[in-house]
Amino acid sequence: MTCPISLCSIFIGIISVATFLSIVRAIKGPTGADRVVALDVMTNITIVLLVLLGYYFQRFVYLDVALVYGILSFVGVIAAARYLEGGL
Amino acid sequence: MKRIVAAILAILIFIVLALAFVKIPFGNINLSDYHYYNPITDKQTSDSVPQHYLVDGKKDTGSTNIVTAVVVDYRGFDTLGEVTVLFLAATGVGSIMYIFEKEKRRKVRRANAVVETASQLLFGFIVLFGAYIFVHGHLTPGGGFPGGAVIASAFLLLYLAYPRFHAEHKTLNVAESLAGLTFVIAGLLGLLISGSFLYNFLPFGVPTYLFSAGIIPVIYVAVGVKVGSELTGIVDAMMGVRE
Amino acid sequence: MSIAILILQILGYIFIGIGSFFLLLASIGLLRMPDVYNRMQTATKATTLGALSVLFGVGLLDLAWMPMSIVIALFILLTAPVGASALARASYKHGIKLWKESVVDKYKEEKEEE
Amino acid sequence: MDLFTLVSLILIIAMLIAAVVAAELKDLLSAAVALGVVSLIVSILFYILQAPDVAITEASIGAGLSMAVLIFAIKHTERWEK
Repeated sequence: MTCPISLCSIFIGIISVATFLSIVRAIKGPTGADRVVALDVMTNITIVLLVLLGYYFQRFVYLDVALVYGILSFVGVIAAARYLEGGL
Repeated sequence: MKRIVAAILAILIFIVLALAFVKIPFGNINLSDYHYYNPITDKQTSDSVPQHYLVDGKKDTGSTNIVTAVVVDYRGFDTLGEVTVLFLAATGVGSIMYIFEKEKRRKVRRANAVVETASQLLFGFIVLFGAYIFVHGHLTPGGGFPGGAVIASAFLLLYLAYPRFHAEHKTLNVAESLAGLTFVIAGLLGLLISGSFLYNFLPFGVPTYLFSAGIIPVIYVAVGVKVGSELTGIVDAMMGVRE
Repeated sequence: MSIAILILQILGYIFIGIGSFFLLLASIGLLRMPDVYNRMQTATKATTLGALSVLFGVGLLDLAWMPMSIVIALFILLTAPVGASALARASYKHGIKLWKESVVDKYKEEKEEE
Repeated sequence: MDLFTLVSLILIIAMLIAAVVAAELKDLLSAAVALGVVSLIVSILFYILQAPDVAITEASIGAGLSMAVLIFAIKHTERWEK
């Protein structure tokens, strides 16, 4: 099946554009909280990008990378939130 | 003026590096003309180095993941050195942070109830996933170092959610020592049985199964536990609050 | 048999298309909304829906991938709201002002009632 | 042009901008977040180059632990660079 794979590549292009737009907010954001929000959103978009790329390469084992990325950046976001809150 | 000079310098360095990197062949070059001396068969062979690892790696070590085969089997002694370096770094952080012990009697604000409940729910899941990563090191990407980092981040989540939480130092030390001892004993058994340190003396089994690849899973479990307890010790030295 | 597989493929691509459209909308909302709280609610809700939809679609395309993609989807479903809630509370306590045209501030009202 | 060349170009440009921003910002918390962005994109690039072991290690160290360590350091010194 060659046609559906090229369809998949269109979606990969759309999602990488979405990643780029959220990176723009992470760079531009006036306060620190804006940047942390942008990082949080970008994490979720990136997990999806990694899963779709794994489907494009037809490698099942690549899904582990997406899950590890999700876990660790969640911990990073919670650390930043606790710092802003005044805890930690 | 200083910034402009710095920018010009950075661009010059970039151009020089780029010109140097253009000359280096990456990827698709055919290395099959490269001859090397094979000490086992005592003759010149025409196999290239990457071909050797990719083709003979599975036969030599029984591991499906060639990166794991290189890290634990072909270059196992280097991994022992890396683990030692990490242990020394953890010791250094602990001894520096010991100076700030007095400062830790500070007031901390409690976390949100949502964060507390979620960290309780997710802790077991994250530890399980870290164990999955280092147990399956010879089958899927990952291995001891990422698995240990995932386990340490599970403890970091607890430290963030409950400011009064602290892990037991004795348990951490015992786990770390046992893991290091397992690594060294596996190497010494190889030395005893066949005359080379870290020799793969267990049966290989069928590739792509969990119990395969000889001593590679044993060593990766040991590395995972050791890295996890060391990084947890670093996190504890930095974020723990003593009563 | 092949017709069932074809239907699954078409359904999977429809789900992936919906999901990637929502992800694009989420990032546009992240760019165009005026303050932290608006950005947070837009981005988190749309991203969660989009990510779940794409993961379900990938699971439909190849049924062997379904368990792992369900695990990733469950993880996103658990962590995204928690992260957003912690961030919102943290930025309120940090003293970031609401947008000048925002009208509802329940947290402040509750504080005043106590 | 290949799809992966295009995606890699977009990501590399964003990574370079984020790295420069991380060096230039006076707000150190934002600089730590920008470093997290750089680490994320490096991880995606390793993934596209079919090196999942390196990608998994980069993600596990760069995303969670190093950001927490940097935030801890900011907490014990000060947030705004003079």
